[in-house]
Amino acid sequence: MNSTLLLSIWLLPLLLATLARLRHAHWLLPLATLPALLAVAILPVGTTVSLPWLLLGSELGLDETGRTFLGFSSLLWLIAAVYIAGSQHAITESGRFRVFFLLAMAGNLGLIVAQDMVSFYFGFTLMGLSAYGLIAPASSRRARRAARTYLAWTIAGELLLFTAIIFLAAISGGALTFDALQSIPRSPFTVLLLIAGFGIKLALPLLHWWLPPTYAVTPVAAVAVFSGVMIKAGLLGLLRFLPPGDATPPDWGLLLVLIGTATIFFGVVAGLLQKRPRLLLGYSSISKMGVLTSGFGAALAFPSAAPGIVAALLVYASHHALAKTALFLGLGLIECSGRRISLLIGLGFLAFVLAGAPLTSGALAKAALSDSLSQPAPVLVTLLTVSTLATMLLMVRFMFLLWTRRQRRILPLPGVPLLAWLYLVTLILVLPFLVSGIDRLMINVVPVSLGLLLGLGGMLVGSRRSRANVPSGHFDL
Amino acid sequence: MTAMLVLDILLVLSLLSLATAALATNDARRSVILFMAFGLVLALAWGRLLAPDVALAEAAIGAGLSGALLLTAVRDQAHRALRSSRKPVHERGRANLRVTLEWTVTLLCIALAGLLAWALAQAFDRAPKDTLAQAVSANLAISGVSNPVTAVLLNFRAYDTLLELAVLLTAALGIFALGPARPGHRAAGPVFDGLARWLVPALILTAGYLLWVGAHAPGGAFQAGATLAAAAVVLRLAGRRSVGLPTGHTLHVAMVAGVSMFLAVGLGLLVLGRPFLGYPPAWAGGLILLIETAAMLAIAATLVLAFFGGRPTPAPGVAEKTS
Amino acid sequence: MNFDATLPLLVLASSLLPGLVIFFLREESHRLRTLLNLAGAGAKVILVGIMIWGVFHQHTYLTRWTLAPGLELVLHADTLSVLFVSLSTVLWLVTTVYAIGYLEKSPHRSRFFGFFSLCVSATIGLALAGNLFTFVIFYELLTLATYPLIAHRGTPEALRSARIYLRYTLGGGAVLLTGAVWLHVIAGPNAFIEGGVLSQLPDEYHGQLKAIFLLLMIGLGVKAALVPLHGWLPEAMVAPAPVSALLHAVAVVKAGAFGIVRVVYDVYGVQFTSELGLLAMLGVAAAITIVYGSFKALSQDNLKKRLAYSTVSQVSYIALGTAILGPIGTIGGIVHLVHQGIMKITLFFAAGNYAETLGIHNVSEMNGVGQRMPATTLAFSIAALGMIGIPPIAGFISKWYLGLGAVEAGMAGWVLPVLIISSVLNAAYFLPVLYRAWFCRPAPAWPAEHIPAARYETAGALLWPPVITAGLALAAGLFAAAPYSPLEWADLIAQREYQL
Amino acid sequence: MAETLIWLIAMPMAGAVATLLLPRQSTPIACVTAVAASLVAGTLLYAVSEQGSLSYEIGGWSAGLGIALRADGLSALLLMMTALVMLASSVYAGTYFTKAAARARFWPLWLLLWTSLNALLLSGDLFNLYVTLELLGLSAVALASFGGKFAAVQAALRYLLLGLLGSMMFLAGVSLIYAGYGTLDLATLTLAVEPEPVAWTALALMSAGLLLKTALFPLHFWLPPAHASASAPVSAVLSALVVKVAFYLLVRLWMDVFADLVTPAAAGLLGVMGAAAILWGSWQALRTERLKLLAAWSTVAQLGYLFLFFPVLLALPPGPARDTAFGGLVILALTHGLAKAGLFLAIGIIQQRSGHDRINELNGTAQRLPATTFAIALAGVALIGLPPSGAFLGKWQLLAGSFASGQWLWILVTIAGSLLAAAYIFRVLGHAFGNQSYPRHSVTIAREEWPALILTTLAVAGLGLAGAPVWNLLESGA
Amino acid sequence: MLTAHWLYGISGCLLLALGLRTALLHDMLLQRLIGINVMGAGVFLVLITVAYRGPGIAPDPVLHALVLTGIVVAVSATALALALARRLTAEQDDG
Repeated sequence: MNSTLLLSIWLLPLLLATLARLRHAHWLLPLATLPALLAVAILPVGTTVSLPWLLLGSELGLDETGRTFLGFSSLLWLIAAVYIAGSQHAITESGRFRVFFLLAMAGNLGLIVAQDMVSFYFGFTLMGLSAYGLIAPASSRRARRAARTYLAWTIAGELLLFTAIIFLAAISGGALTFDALQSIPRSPFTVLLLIAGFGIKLALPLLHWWLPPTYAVTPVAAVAVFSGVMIKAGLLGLLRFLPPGDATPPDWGLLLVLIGTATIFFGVVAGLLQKRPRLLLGYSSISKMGVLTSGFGAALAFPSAAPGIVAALLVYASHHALAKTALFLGLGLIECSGRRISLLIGLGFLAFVLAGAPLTSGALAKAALSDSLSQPAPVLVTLLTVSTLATMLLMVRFMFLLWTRRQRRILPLPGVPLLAWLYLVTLILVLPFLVSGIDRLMINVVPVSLGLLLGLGGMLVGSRRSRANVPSGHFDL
Repeated sequence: MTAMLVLDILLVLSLLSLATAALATNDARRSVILFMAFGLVLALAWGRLLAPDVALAEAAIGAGLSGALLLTAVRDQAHRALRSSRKPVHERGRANLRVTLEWTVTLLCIALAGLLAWALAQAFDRAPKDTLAQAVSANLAISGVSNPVTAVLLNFRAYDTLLELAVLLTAALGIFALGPARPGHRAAGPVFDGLARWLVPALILTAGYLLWVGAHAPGGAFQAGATLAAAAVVLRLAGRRSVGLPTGHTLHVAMVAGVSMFLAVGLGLLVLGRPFLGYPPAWAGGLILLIETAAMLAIAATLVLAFFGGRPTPAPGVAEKTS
Repeated sequence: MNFDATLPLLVLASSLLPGLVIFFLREESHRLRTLLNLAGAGAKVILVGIMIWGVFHQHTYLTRWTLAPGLELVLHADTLSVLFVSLSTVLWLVTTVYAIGYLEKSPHRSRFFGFFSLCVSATIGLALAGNLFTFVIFYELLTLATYPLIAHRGTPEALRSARIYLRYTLGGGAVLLTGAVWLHVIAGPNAFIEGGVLSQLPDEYHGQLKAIFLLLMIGLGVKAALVPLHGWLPEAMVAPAPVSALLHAVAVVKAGAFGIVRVVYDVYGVQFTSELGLLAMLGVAAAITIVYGSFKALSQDNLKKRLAYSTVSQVSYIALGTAILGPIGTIGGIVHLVHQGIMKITLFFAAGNYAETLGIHNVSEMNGVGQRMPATTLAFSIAALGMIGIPPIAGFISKWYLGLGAVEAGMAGWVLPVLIISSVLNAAYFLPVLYRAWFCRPAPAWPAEHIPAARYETAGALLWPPVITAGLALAAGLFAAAPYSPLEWADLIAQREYQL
Repeated sequence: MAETLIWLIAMPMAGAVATLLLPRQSTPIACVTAVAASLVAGTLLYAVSEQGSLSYEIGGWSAGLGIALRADGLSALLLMMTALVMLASSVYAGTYFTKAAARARFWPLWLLLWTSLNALLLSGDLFNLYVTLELLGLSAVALASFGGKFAAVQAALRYLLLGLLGSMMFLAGVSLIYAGYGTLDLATLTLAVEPEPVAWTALALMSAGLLLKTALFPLHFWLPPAHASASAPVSAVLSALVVKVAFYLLVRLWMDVFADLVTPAAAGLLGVMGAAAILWGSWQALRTERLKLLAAWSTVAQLGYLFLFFPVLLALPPGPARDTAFGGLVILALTHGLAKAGLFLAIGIIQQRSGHDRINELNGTAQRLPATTFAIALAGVALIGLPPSGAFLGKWQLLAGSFASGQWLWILVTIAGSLLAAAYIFRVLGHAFGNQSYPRHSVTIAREEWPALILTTLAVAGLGLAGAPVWNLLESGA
Repeated sequence: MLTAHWLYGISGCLLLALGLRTALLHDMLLQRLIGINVMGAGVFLVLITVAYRGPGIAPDPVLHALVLTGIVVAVSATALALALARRLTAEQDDG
């Protein structure tokens, strides 16, 4: 029973993908997430299934990390699926888009429950390549170029990963499960390959070139899952392949911390220079991935504190996933039906959430991370605070862009997508209170306010002058 | 001894000079006549070397019939055949090549002659190996004939002779297959005609005699056949169209007479439980004569056919008969 | 003769006899011809099934026939031969169905199917060859049986490429023959024995053995399309699609690769080859070929030509695996023998379908063909992705083992870059095709629509073969670790080879 | 059993007589004779394989005084090949010559040729060999000129003159032998002969004559026109058998009778000439415009291979190694005989159907005659030496022997020759493909097409796959 | 060894060489044919010389028989050659 459920997490989307070209197959999309949701709900942590005949001998299972990832991922896939099913966008209407959506979903959910390298790689690849279809390359020349860039980087990432896996398998003497690999020392070269491979997915600076053009052209619901869910596969990969402990030399942790720090500020600075809200959100994601990377680096660097840091990272990742998806879906609603004050209010809230304003899930995530880091690396806590401020700046800019957005005409809001969005926003609103006490949510007051003020001030100054006009999709230093 | 030596030297010198002359001249007719003379001298040489059977055959066939054949060919301009195939010598380079070739071949031929002579000298220097000749004389008594050459030809090595007749037959058939013969010679003058009238019967008689005598003295089927053929040649020269040769089917019978008689005897003996061509000593003489007679017919028919150079055509209207 | 001694002969005869009969069939009697073809193919599948079971259970199937003193025709089923035989048998069945559909109403079908069967018989003989002499015989027979298939259409281009094919393969055959004879002279009958026997020869022969190895590799390399001996393969793409499928997947190219595997493992012994320093040489040749083939494929607009260059590149994976010392690399090379076969045959079937149904020959004409022929295009896509090495398709398994084997053998330094570069290039020449097929808008009219879209997108006999083989390619990867999968079988071969 | 030897000679000879005497029934008589003679050849082959070599003393006179016929494995095999080729060509010739009169003139010569072939292969006497050579030469010439076309007659005349030259050289050698050893019987001679000038010179003279007859380069020039201008069945027999039996005689002399005399240098000379023949013959075959000339030049080349065996055989130590290689020589000769005969017969059909034999204009005809084209292909396989033909086994042995004795040149030549052969064969076969309408049946004219097909199949599958008995026969009939 | 052996033997060899040279080099058919015949005569001379045992001693009959056979064979061949030649010239004249 358990094994069937685990299996159907990725098998059902795959099977439904074969039907997705049928005419009224919109509603298959949400259906496909059900096994995953069910699994999160009922499967005990530690459930594993061995499938020795599958691939090179597969193992599926649900551990704590996986469960968290599966939780927010399946939820967000569901919401995105409902959003798509209800929207009337020309591209997302097409059977082809549905097929790729389901394939990417299968890959994403599959890699989460994979407990061996090959299955993980399968899921990772399936997700990465299917996402190409979500970019809808045929819709315009720009889209085609963006899709090509995306594909090139994805394949590069996968090959790096492949090489790394090969090396790991060679060292382990054929063992492929993460369990068995736990304590096997990673060679520096392997670590480098893994960081690079997952770094592409995480869009770390210099490995991020695929992201802006892709976000610029992809249908918004797809960008939502890109940015909210799929990008997190990079983090999961790091957690799976470089488990903090004896296996990875701590020096690499420091390096990752540095990279992460750079990423945080790179994301913010680049984001601030964007004219299009989508791109701004995209760079914001990069920045947030910097946070996750730094945190992960800290976990590597301080193996003793690793369990706590990892737990905090999971909270942070979930928070970001929900908030970022909601932001994109909201943006999508504005894009398709015009700027409305109600939508702006919702988005404003989400902007605060993302920045980590008090009483939001952002604050919760920040608190968790700060707590886990305060002991081993207090300097990182300071960094987090600065990052909060920067994110707030970015969010102010985001709202400003929305506010000044050229208005064409107002169209009626599509019902189902709106409901899906509202549901998500509500969830974000409520969730921190369900999980934690209010006292823990009362942090970040200073940096958020400071960021808000600075941002508003900057806007006032900036609106007087023609701003540095960075063409969307490209970032010129 | 010295007289003999002088004769030998004369014979040898004339042989060599006649051959050289025959081969050196570019005039075909002259060449043939010199060759015929060469044949006659050669027959003398055979006689000198105690080979009368061969001398007879050479005289009749080698010199006589071959000469007649060659002469007819010259008359028919046949010697021109193949000539056109070699390109005329124009260019200097080609001419030089030709000269080089000629010298090379000549030297090679001289070397060959030297080698052969040297090897022959070596062979002569050994003790003569007479085993075979002795075997012949030892078995002569049961061979059915007393002429050892005939014994070898028609008994000991009869198989060779059978094949030889087959060679003759093949040549005849080959000529046959080429098409009809050319028209005969114009009728000669009355003088030649008269000559032919008595020459032909004489030749036929001679042939019969040679055949008969072959059993114990020089002579035999070949010489007889050749003589018979000579008779026909004379008739032909006299203008007789088919010179009494049968045409069509009967001619076939005559042509294969030798081979078929040989085969019949050989296979008959085989069927009777003896070896192929293994005559019982008592019948040997008779059987040999039988075979020789058939062989003579075949030889004659074939040689005449060869002289005609093709299938004899039946005479239109006029029946021609020898006198 | 007991059954065990006759079985190899029966497997051979099940295609040879129908082939010979077909030559003399009347052109119109296609029903009888089809029956004979399918009966032969079916019988072969059954016989090979028995053989697989038997070899797994350590049965010895051996047919011997003396041709001359010291020269025996030996048909012997060992694990390696069974692998190749099964591949050829299954793909032959599929290809026969396809060819029947493809050549409907074209002239000279008796001749075609006659040689078609001969071609497969030669391949089977080659797979079952128990010594180098037998191998050489069937290797040359294969050349002969294939020539008429390439020249089949009789157009000037067909004749030209058939001539080029002959020039290469007969030349290669002569070199192979020379090497084989030489080896026979210094080492006797050269039976294929796991682990090889030549290492027992005294040291003074090592120089000669190296030269012989070079000769053998050149001879085999022609069919295996090792650069620079590959020139015939892209030219041969003028042949009808079933023939291309046969050339690239079942018979010719495979024969060369299989021969390389045989020589290295069962004549020289991989350990001994490595000691002679020959393995590295082979590896470098394979590596160059892999990269070169991929580069050339990039610039081909003609679909079949692109696929042909892809074959040049892909088949050398087998040689590469052979050149990697150690069981893992061996598995990688050998399993790719099967995997490349099923994937490449799918690609050629699909290409044939495009040509036969819509008159599409070039990549540039393929816009939107995925909408018109989704099943074919899906099959094509699966195979193409497999070629790139995307999991869970068969090609991934091959690359996995090759990479792993290289790392274990300490050859990662150059093998992995080659694998990576090749995968990148594979992606670069296959993905644009997929993009056109699936994402682009179709042109207003197809170049020449021969078969209208009715119930299926094309004729049934054309549609099912690629679908089936694509399924096989998927299954071979997805269920790689399942019993009797190609991978498991390759594992068994490696175990027996290395006496694990 | 020894009577089979004489029947092998008497039977075709009797057939010749009978066809001449009964011209109207000549075709059935010839066919019956052919079948019967083939059966006798088969019987002989069987007898030799069972009892070893056979001999028969004609007239009951012991060898020396009389003439003995002998058959060992080698001659029995060549006799069988002769029988097969002659039988198939006879069946073919029965329909090839459409006019009854032509047939009636053809059969006696044809059967006499057969007689001479058998007689030569069986003869155990040097002078008798001379007579058989002459019979062979004359019947071959008569047949080559048969039909009387200008080119054929011209080539035949040249052929005759050179054949006569050859015979005379041979006879000169024979006379030396008699002068030196006082015997003509081969068996006696084998024991008596010693390495000395008489024997050397005699062997040189006889060999020179035979080389001319077997057309070894550079004495080959007469062959292509003669073989190419004769009628198809005749060409088949000339190329397959007539040159082959002269070669047989060379082998008999060099490997058997005068084996003690042969020096590596002499064998090497033959090898070099053979190599030149292979390369030059193949090159000419590649260049020629006409199919029959191609086949004829191919004969020149193929004979070259046979001569390559001489230096190789001599370099191998006597015993199994040399015997095995010798078997290779024999099987190569047999394969070439069958295949070349089949090739000429097939070409004859094409020539009759299209009225010409220009290679570049063959398209339609080749496609309308699939069985004939297939026969040409099979013959090609044998000529190239591809498996599974007998020639493959032969060339394998040639290469193996060359490797074993370190004679690298022959290896290169063999390979190069094979590739050239492939080039000229496939130049022809390319024309078999196209879109000419396919006939209803593969075999369109049974009586003409089957002989070629059967001969070539025998050369390819028969000798290639069931060739092992050849070695056994050579061993048991040694 | 007898003087006759010397004399006739050597002339036999010379005749053979002479005939061979002509047969190989001469342009005209007739001379080539005569050359071959001379060559044959040379061989026959050698044979008969070998058979010769000296005055008064019976010579070897076998060789005599061989020469007889040889002569007939030679004339057959000559006849066939001439017939072929005539056929050729006839065609040349006609054409």
